[in-house]
Formats: sequence, structure tokens, C-alpha cells
Amino acid sequence: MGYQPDRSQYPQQREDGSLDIDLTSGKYLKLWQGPQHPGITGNMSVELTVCGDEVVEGKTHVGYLHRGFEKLMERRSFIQCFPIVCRICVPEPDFNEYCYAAAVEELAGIQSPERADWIRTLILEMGRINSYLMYLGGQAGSLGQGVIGQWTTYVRDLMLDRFEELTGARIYHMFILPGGVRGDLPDGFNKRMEETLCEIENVLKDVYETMFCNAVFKKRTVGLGYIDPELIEPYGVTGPTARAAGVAKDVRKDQPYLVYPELEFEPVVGTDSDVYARADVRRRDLLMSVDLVRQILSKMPNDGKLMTKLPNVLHWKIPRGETYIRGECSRGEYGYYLVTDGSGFPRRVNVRGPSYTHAVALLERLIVNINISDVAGLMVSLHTYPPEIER
Amino acid sequence: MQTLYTKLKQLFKLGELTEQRQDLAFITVAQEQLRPLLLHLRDREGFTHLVLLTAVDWMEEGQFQLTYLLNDRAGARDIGLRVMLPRDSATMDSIHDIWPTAATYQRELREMFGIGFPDSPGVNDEFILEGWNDIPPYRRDFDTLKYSEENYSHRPDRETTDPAQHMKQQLYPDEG
Amino acid sequence: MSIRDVLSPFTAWKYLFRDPVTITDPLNERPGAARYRGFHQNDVQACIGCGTCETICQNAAIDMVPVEEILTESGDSGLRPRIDYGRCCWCALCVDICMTGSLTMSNEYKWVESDPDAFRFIPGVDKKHWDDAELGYRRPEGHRLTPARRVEMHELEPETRIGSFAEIVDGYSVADGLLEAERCVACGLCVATCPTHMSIPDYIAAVRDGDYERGLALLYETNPFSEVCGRVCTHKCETACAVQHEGEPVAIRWLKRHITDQVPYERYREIVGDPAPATGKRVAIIGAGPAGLTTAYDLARKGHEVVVHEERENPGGMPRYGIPEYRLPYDMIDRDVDLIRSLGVKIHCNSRVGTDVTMDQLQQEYDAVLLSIGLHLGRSTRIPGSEHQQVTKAVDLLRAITDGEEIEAPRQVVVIGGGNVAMDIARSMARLQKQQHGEVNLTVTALEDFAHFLADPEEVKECGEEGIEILDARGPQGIMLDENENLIGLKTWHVVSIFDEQGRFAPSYDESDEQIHQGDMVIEAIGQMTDVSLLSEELTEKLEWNRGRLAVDVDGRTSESWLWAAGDCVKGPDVVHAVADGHRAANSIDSYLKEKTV
Amino acid sequence: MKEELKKRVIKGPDGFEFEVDPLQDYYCEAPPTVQPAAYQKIVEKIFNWARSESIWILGFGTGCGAIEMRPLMTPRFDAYRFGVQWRPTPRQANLFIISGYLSTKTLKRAIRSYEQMQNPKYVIGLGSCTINGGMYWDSYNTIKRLDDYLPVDLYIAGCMPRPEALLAGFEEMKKIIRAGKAEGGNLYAENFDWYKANQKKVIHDWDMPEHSW
Repeated sequence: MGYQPDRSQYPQQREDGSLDIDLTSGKYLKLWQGPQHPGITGNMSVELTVCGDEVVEGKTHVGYLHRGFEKLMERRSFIQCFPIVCRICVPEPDFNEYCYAAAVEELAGIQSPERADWIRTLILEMGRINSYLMYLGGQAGSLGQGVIGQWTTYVRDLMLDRFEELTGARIYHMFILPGGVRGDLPDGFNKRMEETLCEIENVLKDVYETMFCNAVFKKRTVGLGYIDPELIEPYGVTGPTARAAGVAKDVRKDQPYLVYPELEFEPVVGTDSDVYARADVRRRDLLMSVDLVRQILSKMPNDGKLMTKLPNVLHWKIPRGETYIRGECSRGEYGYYLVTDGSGFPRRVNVRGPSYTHAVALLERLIVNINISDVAGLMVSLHTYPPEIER
Repeated sequence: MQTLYTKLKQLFKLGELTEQRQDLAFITVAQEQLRPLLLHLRDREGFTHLVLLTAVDWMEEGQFQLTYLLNDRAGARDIGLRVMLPRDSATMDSIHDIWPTAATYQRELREMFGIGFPDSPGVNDEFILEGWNDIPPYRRDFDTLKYSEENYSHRPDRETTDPAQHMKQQLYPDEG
Repeated sequence: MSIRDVLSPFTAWKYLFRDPVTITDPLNERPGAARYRGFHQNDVQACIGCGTCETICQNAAIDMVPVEEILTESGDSGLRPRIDYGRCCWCALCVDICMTGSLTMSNEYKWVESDPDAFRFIPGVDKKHWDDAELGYRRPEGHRLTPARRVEMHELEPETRIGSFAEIVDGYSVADGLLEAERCVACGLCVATCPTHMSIPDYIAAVRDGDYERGLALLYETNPFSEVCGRVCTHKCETACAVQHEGEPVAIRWLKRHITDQVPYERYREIVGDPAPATGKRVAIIGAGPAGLTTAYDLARKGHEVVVHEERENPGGMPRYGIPEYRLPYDMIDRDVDLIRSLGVKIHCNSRVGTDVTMDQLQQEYDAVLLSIGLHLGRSTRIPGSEHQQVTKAVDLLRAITDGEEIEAPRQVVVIGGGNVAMDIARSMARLQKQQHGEVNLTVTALEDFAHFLADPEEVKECGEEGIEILDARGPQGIMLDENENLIGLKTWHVVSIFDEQGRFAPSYDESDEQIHQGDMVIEAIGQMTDVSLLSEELTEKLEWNRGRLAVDVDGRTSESWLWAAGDCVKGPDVVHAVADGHRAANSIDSYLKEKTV
Repeated sequence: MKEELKKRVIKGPDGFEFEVDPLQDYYCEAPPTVQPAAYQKIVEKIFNWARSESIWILGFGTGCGAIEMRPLMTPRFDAYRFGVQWRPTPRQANLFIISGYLSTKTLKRAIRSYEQMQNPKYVIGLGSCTINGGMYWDSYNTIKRLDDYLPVDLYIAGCMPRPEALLAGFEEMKKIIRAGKAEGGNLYAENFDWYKANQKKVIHDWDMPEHSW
């Protein structure tokens, strides 16, 4: 019989379902976690109402990173939108570039060359590896295990070096533009990539030993933040978070895009749907991405065009239409809804970041009745990147 | 998609169908038909995943377009439902009871477009903006550059010269 | 939970024995990658200051600013981009779009400063330590954001066209016009270069929008000879076009013609609009060429009464009498002239000033008079034998062809001259030879070599296609006659240089390289001059002259307050310059007339 | 005004009643004051040397630039060996890196964090967007010039600047501190009203204490 908290003082539900929290009663305390807080993922905050050391209500507050991309894009021409989209998500910017480029290509009726598609897939998988590495460091760090972050950030940095030589930038690559990609693989890229991948695999072995086979980590994460598989659809849960609940949702398999049909892989699925399971799914997914990068580099055609012929981008107009392009990013389904009206500017762009549903509706539901010290661990396990929520 | 449309057409009053891709189609739906249609799609046709809910401002036509994008994973297909609302006094029924996560989308639409969703939980709370004092920013008539210039200071001494004008003055100094 | 879960984290201890991964000197050890997008570099000599980088920059980070050491010249605005690193996002779209490829990026990325205003600099002009960096982002081979190749213009095949004077160029189809219009980057260097400052990017935009009537209105705002210029303009604009640096210049002239082709002629008058209410002022114009008629057009639109005196049978001036029909059909000139007539301009043909009406009369009857008499006298080489009757001048021959005179084409012709007039007469004679003898036998000898040729390259190319032989760097030395005084050819020497060290015209020859070009006729096409005999002696005395040309001020006004001069007779031969000159004179006359009213 | 910001009387579980006013900071009811330099020049020099070698950064990732902090905190770039480290709370930090654009919502938090830092304190603006708005120059929700709202000692160009550029920035910052030119905290105190007026111009709902440190 474990510890059972005394919940007799907890607030009652009102008729409309909200909680009857009387701040003057002295039983409850409002506690803000974030935006300036070490236990928060990026620049966002959770407003916790606590009773004792348990959370009775949590509200997500976002908007600290709101720059109004969707508005800014409405006054930028189609090519001018290309550099700005990647800023929507910092740790894995390439999905923005891909989704935007694919949406524009579809509505403009152009096709990116085959080799460009391979390079795009390569970049997306490299970005996924980076994102997962950051996640692993964050997940361990949120539970007090700083060393994992030291290792994963190091190998992530090796991958950033590969990004740098391929795309010409470390973080914002601005490489996938409508019509294709900007350049070819540099000489000797495959060899250096292989070295980086080996290093990542080595580090992941250590991560597995130190993090996943760790009594403390297990004790704190097993059973924490359980998501009922029934909740997956109503809450719009996607990606590894859904896969850890046993739902094999993976856009790469469900509605394949780019060159995924030519790659061999099976979506990684977990069973327990708690923080540990989600971490484990992401670790295995990371290993799968390492394998995918190898597959891509070996199967890729050796030469071919990288860009289709674009019209003069300074007066590029796209006929009226609307479309939705999705891809499987490290957090789940990433998508761009693009509406054009025949002018040289997008009519409307809507970015569907997976964190949007995870960090608001889902987190607010999961956070109830957990311990304050577990909030950070839970939040990180949903792998939320705030800028894609508010854009 | 065409088969689904024909099937739905027998049950609901549907507007125009746009087949964007093999696995993506958009259908215009009347405001009052939306809820039964959503329920039907979710429970009978396998469109269980609400991908997104967003709005498009067709200012010139005096309308907002709400787009409900649904995904059927097993069938690997998407359907977008378009609901046109009059731009002035736009309100729409909330669907947070069908998909709880829709409440977040509706809160954003309320804030960024000024579309009302009565009964949606917390819909009137500030979501992204704080202390906003202008018209909802995603509306087409909101000019972000003008707002930025009026409210924030930019660094001075940025002056540009028009190449054509400058060159004309240099090459033909006699012309006024 | 097992004992393994307690022990396995201790494997981390092995890191104690590993080599550190730390970079020892991160400030110096890590140059950016070979294609790193770092700070900007600009090759200021190659840059033309077109401002396309400014246009594409979505951050408004680039300003075009004048730079002292860079001079404005044709095709170079004299401006250079100044980049604000308080705005830049290093996307390199400016590098991708750069028309000359001069803008690049180095792999340098460290810049720290206390003063926020210091992050603004003109790459290549403000010296930076990365100016000479060899690595960094360059636009990859073949990566272009604007189409470089021109849409091909369909022309009659050489075999077909040589047999007649039918127009060679077809004109663009709507689809082709759209594609060609697409290529323009709207930098405006052409506007500045065009003597009459036609709003080129705007009318090209009208073509893109398919709004040809807007385009036509723009054309006739600045150029009443758009039909003519759309065919035979010397298109200075295309030599300034920014697109030419890594491709071919936009076919601005053909697009102008494309607009005029697309709008039905009946619509022209309405698009141009009605003239202003009559002012009661009267202006006389001598010579119905482009300059005179442009002035007439402008003044008529402003409500003044304009009367034009033309010596020849038809109005149109040099475009009609100097340019062959295969380049500019006569009815196209008629269209422009008729439009001007429809604005109320009266044109009296066959009315030579000095004979039919005197300058004194004009001065008394009108408020102002404009001389736009062109260059209708051919110059002679004055080489031995050039007074022979089989030596003719190109202008005279071209006029005779226009007037429909019967011309007997000799079997073998030699043309002296390397300009467009030489090409025109050569090609006209070639057509006559073809019609009369079934074969072309024609040699053109030009003073200039091909690297400095005067005629348009396409003219030279088409001459070649039509079987005309062009010899460059040949200086005429004498007409060869046989014992019966019949002309048998032309003697030329090889030209070593044309100008002396001071830049004066003083050709030097290599006498050892002598050639004889056989022919029954020699045509001189080396330049024209004005026929000023119509001016009275008294007036000629009174007026100021400048090296044989009438001296005028910037507005085209002579030393006599009532008399203006415009066009070829003061500015040298060129249609579009004449049009520009016409506008200038019209403005000046108009303000003079207004002053007179007050 | 939000419910939790209203003045209220709270009755504790022990029956004790007390008044709470969330919009008042009880410990500082006056604007900040200028901190004078040490009387002896040599002492001030020693202070500055010590300050320059212990740059403690507030771990508040206000924008994109935060992502390049991680590599600096970890073995590969290892900023710790240069005397630079990250602290979780403003009370322990003396350098605030504004890592990129600031939306008005974050600006509000950044100001409070900055005010809570102890003197002497420094600010580094990271990336284009702190200098002149960067790529968000026409956005309705981000400030364009950081120096309107906080005193800035140093700017680092880039979008975003790499870790190496940040290290170069730290080196430069050290020089500035050693030269005794890093007077941001005092500048803020001297022009407190000007800064407050600028801040209030863009923060429309000012529901926080006037002064907080």
C-alpha cells in the first residue's frame, strides 16, 4: 500500500464543470511555473493551483513567443515566406520549410525533382534526430539527471556540424525552398555522417544504461502522466505520444510523403503510455531515424536536378486554392494549411503544430492531482515546443 | 472521395466539393448542418481525428471561412469542411463536446479573428495576446506594419534611394 | 526494479577515462563551413546597384545608397546595397537573386559591438576583415530564381525574307509575351537610361496582368511613337537591363510592340484621351519627324494649336525615309501619325519652309516655332573618286526606295560604313538584287572591328543570314575605276586604330594589308548632316552655332527666344532621343506660352 | 483585472487572517538607486576584475537564441571554463541575455526578471531582432529596439548567433566590465522614468508592481 494523499480539502466541482477555488480560503496557492523557470520547456508557463504539494488545477499560458507569423506571411510574397517559416519551430525548423514548400508546390502545380526529395527526407530525419536528442537531455534533466543532457547535446552538436556543411547554417537551415533544395551534398558527406551516426549510437547506449536502466528514473516516471488510449483521438494526440499508448499513428506510414514509401521501417510502438514509455518510444524512434539516414544515403540516386524551374519569384502568383500538407515530426503531426487567392501573397497560412493540442488541452487534463515536482517531467514528456503553439 | 460525397449528399445538404488531392477534399457546409455532419463523419466514417480548426478571412466577400479538417487514419484520407459565416457578428456553435481539444482552437479564433463561440470553455480568456487594444490581428483589415510603426520605435537614419530615380538624376541632371 | 537498475547508471564512470570532447579554442578553431551563410561580401565593381536584393529582402534590411567612388553610368545606378544587421536573417535570398552574382556571403560570423547603430554597412565599400574570405555561400551553379533566357522571337526565315520587303519580325504571342514579361525584375535601370524615360517596368507589369490597355496608356504617356519604337528603337534600355548580366536582357522593345499589337487601333484614341481645352496659342513646327511630331503631340494635348510643315510627300521623317520597310512597315508610321493628327495637329506636306513659306512669316504668325529638320544630307568619305556617279549616299537611296522610285540594282555592291544605316541600305539593296538578279552579291566594309561595332548585333547576324559579307576594320582609300571610267571597286586598308591618343578621330592604317572589293556601285553610309538652307541668311547670322549644329540650351531653345530646335538636327540620329527631345522642347514651349499669357 | 491579482483578506488554516495585495512588492517601494563606484580606484578595479571573471547568466530563454545556450553549457563549447555559468534565478545572476525578439508579453516578464537582478547587472542583446526588430520588423507583437526598454551593454549580430559568436561576446563583455564601462544598472536607475514610460507604452495591461527587486 503506497502513499495515499489526503484529498479532503480539494475543491468541489461547480455545475459547469469548473473548480470552486476560493483563493481567500487560504487552502490553495497559485503558483506560476514559467516563463522564467528552469523546469519549463522553452518560454511558456503553467499556472498551477496547488493544495499542499499537489496540483488541483493547471492552466497553460502561451503567447510569450508570439510573433504573428500567420499575419506576417500574408504580407510577404511566396518566396519571401520561405526564410521566415523555419523560425516557427526552433529545435526542428525543417518541417516548416518542407510543409510550406510542398504546399506552395502543390498549389502552384510544380514538382520538386526526385533527388531533391531524397535530400529533403535526409534533412527531415537529421532534424528528427536532433530534436530527440534535445528531448532526451531535457527529460532526464527535468528529473535531475543533468549528465544525459551533457552527452546528448554533444552529439547533437556533431549533427549540427553536418547540417552546417550541408545547408550553410546551424539552426535555421533555410535549405528546402519551394521547387527543390538549395544545394547538393558536399564531398565526403556520407563518411562524416556515418561517423556522426556511430557516435550517436554509442552515446545512446550509455543513455540507455544510465537513464532507462536507472532505478530513480524508473521510480519517478513509470506510471506518471498516463494517457488513456481512449483520449488519443478526442485530444488530437499524435506522434510518439500516441505511439507510446499503443496507437501506431505515424504519418510516414499512414500517408507517406517524399521518399518514405521507398524506405523500410515500422512505426515504433509502446504500451504503457506513461512518461517512461514515451521516453522509450522516442529513444527507439531515434535509433530508427539513424537507420533511416543510412538507408537514405545508400539508396539515394547519385545525381539529378535539385531545383525545378521556378517562374520569376519576384512576381510569383498562385491561383486560388487551399491545401493541407502534413508530415511526421518528432512531436507528432506537423502540418501547413495554405490558402491562396490568386495574388502574389498567401491568403492565409495556418500552422498545425503537434504541441498545440499536447501542451494545452492534454496537459491541462494530465496535470491534475500530480505532485509539483513531477510537473516538469510530465510537461517535457509531451515534448512541447512553445513557438509552434502560438507561432 | 467522390463516393463519400455522394453518400453524404443523400443525408446532408452539402455545398460544393473541391478535390484537392486524391486523399484530400474540401466540402462547403451550411452552418446548421455542421454538427450532425461532424458526428456522422466521426462515428460512421472513421474521421476520428480533428486535425485543425481555423478561419480564413474573405474580407472582400464579407465572409469568414471556418475550416474543420478531419482525418481518417485507417482510410488515409482527409476531409475539410468549410463553413461560411457573415463577417460582421460572426458566431459559431462550439464543438468542444465532440473534440475537447477544439476548445483551444476556438479560444484562438475568438482572440485572433473575433469569431464568437458561446459555451466553449474559457473562450473569452486571453490566450496568446496580452492587453491587446486593437481589432483582432488576424483580420485582413488589421495592418500589422502600420501598427508596428505606430507603437514601436525603429532605428532612425534608414534611408533608401530608388535606383531609377537616382540614376535619372545622375544621367540627365538637366531634367527637373 | 532490479539490482541491475541500481548498478547500471554507474557505467557513466567510464567517461572519466575518455578524452574530452571540448574544443580548446572555440574562438579561432572553428571557421564557418565552406558554404556557411555568414556576413555579406559584395564585388562593387560587378554590382550594378539595381536594387533587386532590396526588393526581395523580406526584412527590409537593405537600403540602396549612393557611394562616392562609384559613378553612375549606363547600366549602373551608382548605388550600392547597405545592409542593416539589425534586420538581416542571413537567408541569402539576396545572394540567390543577385542579377550580377556580385553579392555573396563569407563564412565569417562573429560581430560584437556596443553601439547598435554600428551594424549597418555597405559590403565591399566599408572595409571589413571578411572582405577577402574565400569560403562562404555562393549561389550554386544553375540555381536561379529568375528566368535567364529570353523568349525567342519568331522571324521570317532568311530565304523567305530576302525576296521581299515584308516585315521580318512576327511579334510575340500572348503566351510568349507573358513569359517574357515575367522575366523583368522591375529594377528601373531602363527607365533612367531610356532618353524619354518610358515607364518600362510598369508597362511590363501591365503585360503580366494582361491589362494591355493600361500598358498602352503608359506607352503613349511618354512616347507617341510607340508603334515605331516598338520596332526600330535603339533600345538603350536593353543595354542597361539588369537581367543581361547572367542571361539575356528582357526584350523590352518587343514587349512594347506586343502591347501595341494587342490593343485594337480603334481604341488608341480613347485611351490617349482628349486634349485640354484650347488655349488660343499657336505653334509652328518645321519637319514632321519624331521630334517635331512629339512636340506637336504634347502641345496639342495641352490645348495649343499646332501646325506642322513637312517638305516631303508624307509625314514621318527619318523613320519613313531612312528605315527600310522590312523593319518598319509604313502603315505603322501612319498609325502613330494619324493618332497625332486626331488630336488636332495640322500637318502640311509638300511644304518646304524657305520656299513655300518663310521663317519670317512663321515668326510673325505663330507664338513659337520649332525646327526639327533632322539629318537628311548624306556625308561623303571624300576619298579619291568619290564624286563618281556610281558612288551614292545611303540616305538618298533609302529615300528613293521609300518614294517607290524604280531602282536598278547593280549586280555587285560595296557599302562603306558600319552603322545601322549601312546595314539598312545593304539589306535593302540585297532585296533588290534578289528580286532583280536572283542572287545577293554585296560587301560591307566597316571602319570598326567587330568588338567595337556600331550596328546592332542582330542586324549583323541577320545580314550574314541574308548572304551579305561584312568586313570589319577596313578603311576606304579610293574608288577603283577601269580605263573607261567605269566603277569597278573599292580599295581599303586594314585599320590599326580609329582614334588617336587624345580621343580624336584620326584613323591609322596598315598599308601592307590592302584589299580591292569589286563592285559596280559604292554606297557611302558614314553619317548624315542637316540641311540648314531653309534658314534665311539673316537668321543664320543671328543664331548661335556649335560645330556646325544649332546651339540650344538644355530645353532645346536657340538663342532666339521664339525659336526652338529638337531632334536629330541637334542631338544626332536616334528615334527615341528625338522623341525625348520633342518632349523637352514641348515643355519649354508650353511654359513659355503660359508666361506669355500672364 | 485577473482574479488572483485582486487585493484580498486570506484566512489561514490556523485561523489567522492577513491581507494580501499581489500588485504591491513589500520590500521595495522606491525606484532603484545608482550604485556609486568604490571610493578607491584600485578597489573598483579589483571589483571589476572579479565581476568580469564571474559572469552568471540568467537562464531565461526569451526567444530562439536560447537554443544555442545549451551547447555552451555542455562539454563541447564549455563556457564554464571562461567563468560563465547559468543560474536559474535572477537573484543569482548578473548578466541577462535577451536571446532574440521579445514579444510584449515576454517583455513584461523580462523587465521583472531584470529588476530582480542585483547590481551591477548587464544585458546582452542577441541577434538582429534586438537591434532593429530583425525579421519581425513589421510584427505587431514584438518590440524592435531593445535599448528603449532595458539598458543594453552589448549586441551580437546574427540570426541566430552561433555559440562561438556568443563566446566572443562574453570576451568583449569582460573587457567592458574591466574597463568600468558596464554601467547598465546605474543607467537604468538614472533614467528610470524614461524606461518605465517606454515600457508602459507597449505593455498595455500593466498589472505588476511599479518597482520590484
